[in-house]
Amino acid sequence: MTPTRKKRLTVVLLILLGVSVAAAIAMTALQENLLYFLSPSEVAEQQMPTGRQFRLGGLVKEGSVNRATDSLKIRFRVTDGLKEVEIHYDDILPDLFREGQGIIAIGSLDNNRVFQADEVLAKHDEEYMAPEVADALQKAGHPRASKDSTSVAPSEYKP
Amino acid sequence: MNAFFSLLKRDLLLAVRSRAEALQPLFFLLVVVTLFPLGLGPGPALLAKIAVGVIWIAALLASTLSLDKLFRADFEDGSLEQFLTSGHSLSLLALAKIIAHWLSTGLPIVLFSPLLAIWLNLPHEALPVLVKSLLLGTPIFSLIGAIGAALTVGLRQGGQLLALLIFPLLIPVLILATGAVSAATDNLESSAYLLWMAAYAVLMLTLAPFACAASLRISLS
Amino acid sequence: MNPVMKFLHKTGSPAYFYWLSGRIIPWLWVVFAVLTTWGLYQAFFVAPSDYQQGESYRIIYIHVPAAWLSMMIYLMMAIFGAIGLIWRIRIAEILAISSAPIGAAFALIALITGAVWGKPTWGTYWVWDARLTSQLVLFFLYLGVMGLHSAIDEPRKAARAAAMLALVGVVNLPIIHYSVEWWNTLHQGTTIKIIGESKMPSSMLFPLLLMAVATKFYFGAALLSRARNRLLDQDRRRGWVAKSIREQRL
Amino acid sequence: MTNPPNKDPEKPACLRVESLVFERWFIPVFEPINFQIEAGETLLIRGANGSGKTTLLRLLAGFLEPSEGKIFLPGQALAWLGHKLGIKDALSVRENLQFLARLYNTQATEALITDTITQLGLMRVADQDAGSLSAGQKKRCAFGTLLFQPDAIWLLDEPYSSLDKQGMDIVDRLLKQHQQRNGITVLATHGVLAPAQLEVRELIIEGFQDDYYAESLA
Repeated sequence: MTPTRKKRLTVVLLILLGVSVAAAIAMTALQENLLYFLSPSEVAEQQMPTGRQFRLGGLVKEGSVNRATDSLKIRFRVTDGLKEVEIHYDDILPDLFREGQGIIAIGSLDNNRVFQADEVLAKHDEEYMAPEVADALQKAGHPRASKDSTSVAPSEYKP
Repeated sequence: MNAFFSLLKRDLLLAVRSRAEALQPLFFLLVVVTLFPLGLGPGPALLAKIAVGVIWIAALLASTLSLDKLFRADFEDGSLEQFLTSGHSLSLLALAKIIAHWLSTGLPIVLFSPLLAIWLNLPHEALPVLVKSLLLGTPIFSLIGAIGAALTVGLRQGGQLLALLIFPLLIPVLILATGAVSAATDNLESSAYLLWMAAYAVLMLTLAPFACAASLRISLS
Repeated sequence: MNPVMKFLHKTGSPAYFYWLSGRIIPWLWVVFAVLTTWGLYQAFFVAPSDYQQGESYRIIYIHVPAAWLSMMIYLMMAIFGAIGLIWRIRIAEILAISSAPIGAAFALIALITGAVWGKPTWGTYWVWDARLTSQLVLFFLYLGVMGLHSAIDEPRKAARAAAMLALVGVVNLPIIHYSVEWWNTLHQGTTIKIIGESKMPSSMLFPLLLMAVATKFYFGAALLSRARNRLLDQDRRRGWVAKSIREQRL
Repeated sequence: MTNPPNKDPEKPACLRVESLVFERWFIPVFEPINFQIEAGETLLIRGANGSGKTTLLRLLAGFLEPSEGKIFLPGQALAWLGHKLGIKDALSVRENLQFLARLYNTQATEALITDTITQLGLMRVADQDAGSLSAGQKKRCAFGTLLFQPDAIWLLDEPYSSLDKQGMDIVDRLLKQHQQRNGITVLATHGVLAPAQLEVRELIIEGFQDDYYAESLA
């Protein structure tokens, strides 16, 4: 085997080795679940210390929203179907915030276990539908919101 | 292989000989980071929020600053021509230069990052992850940056062009790293981000030397 | 010489390429014109309005094809560049560097239409949405390639350096795209995706495909025309150019 | 010195160039070049400035790719000495030579380095930084490249430039030794400076004449 061919072979082997090592590491990275936020039940499980900043995700509980009349203050509860957390927030809410909507709040727990949020992010869905199709679905009893691609049904939680 | 080590030793010797010049990127990093509290106000809450982004962007700028010199000296004094005709694989020699660059620029940045974290009031539980992310990220700066440096080595104003060429390519590292550190500040698992960075680093470690060698041949033609 | 090499070599000869492309370009323009008029008609008069955004969503019929094309062109540029680098075929180098400005233009179109669309839906011209952001990065990649090409004097060397950068860029493009996607879900939860892989009824989808195909023909025609000019400029002292002028076959 | 056995069999033991053309800005630099050198021969390339002497050497060294034509190189290594010397100003003469020796796989023993330094007449400045040397001294230091690659093909671009009498004698001695070792040398000079009493073959290069490009290369 001439030296040039031997050199070329080592190059190919090196590249194969490097790429497979990179792929292996990427595979292990995929196993790690990428938690964007903690659910109310996880907050309870981990007894999150007060004052530690973290992201809380969940569905705004129907009927739990009450807004102060004189200021932006708002209090609502967020649930993941098992546990609930009271959230206090004093800023402009995202335009799509409403009951039943999934949200992520960034903030920390105060000493009476109420979550003081600094930021609230609402999640959108991304379906496109002609108006008549949307109405048909509505009538057929599939409220569009529930098909929210990032719904937070407990089953989805990986510990 | 002994050519590889002798080139590595030579470059480190040159870096030590011109210490002031070699530490310039580090001073640049310290100065740029101190500009932010002066510019945006010293409010600890604000600083903590932007700490990660500031440290990482400053590290990226500092590395890029020193990349322009990576091959320029060897190009101008003819050493590059000797490398090409030495019969050794140019990518191996390029790798030696890249490692030398990382040791003289990337490593100091990693070692000084805790100081930066303190200056910018980064939550202390995020510090280990910051150092780990820099440990993985700065080699990627050197690897990808070396390709840009090799492509622009013969040009008059290579410096700015080099930045324009490699910044878009460094976006994934910036995103992964800032993701990891902010996850750590938000008390979330950051190992996934670091693993992704490690995978990216290994991929670049494999491909960049060859691309760099090919780019040097183009620049020398 | 195996057939592939023979084909590459044949189209590699400037005179043959010049003649062949000269014949193809008119047809490309014709098909482009037909498809575009049909597509735009479908897009603005036939497709229904969207239940949420009413009429403003129609801009996707320009935004989406432009975005898709700008990514495809980068890939083509990298492939041409690779052929040019490996087999040193000048025509491939010319095709690679000629496609850069077209790709940059379409990336810019995608950005502008994205911004124009953002106004009615979000009330601001720029939203750091995942697709818009990776579109912006793609635009910077194009600027890098064109910047490097113009910074080097000697044409052949400039083309090869630009081709190498395009190759490095194309390897990183998917990584950039996914990291930007990720970055977006990290900081904003999932926002409305402008380009809907989401479920679009066929009445809305058909014009989109029409326009997508139409823009490909535009790319073909524009690329060949630019390549011809560059080739003519490079070979202006060569015999075949004189022959073509004498026989008015330019 | 015949080729070492494990070299690629199809490469002949001589350096041959067939109808070599190199285009810069799509215009050939010189008229097509043909020549063949056997082991032990020295080729002297003469030509006015800008006739393409350096371009031809860079083509042989592999820095440039021929636009047309072919270069057949025997298997062994190439030693290159261009206008830019490959010497680091921040390193001393000794350190430069140590690095060059290791780069070309020779054992950089103390004895070899000191012997090379004496051969090149640089004993007095051996431990001085190369930056502080004169152009001639720096050029001599660069000859280490050749001394450390005795059985390579020597490609020298204006080896005599900026050398004093003693320096030129060193070059002549090196070229003679290389020839006696059956090594191949290709060197370019412009006119006046040429190797003394060395039997040399000459190649005159003219820059590309025909400003209107011939039909043949259509």
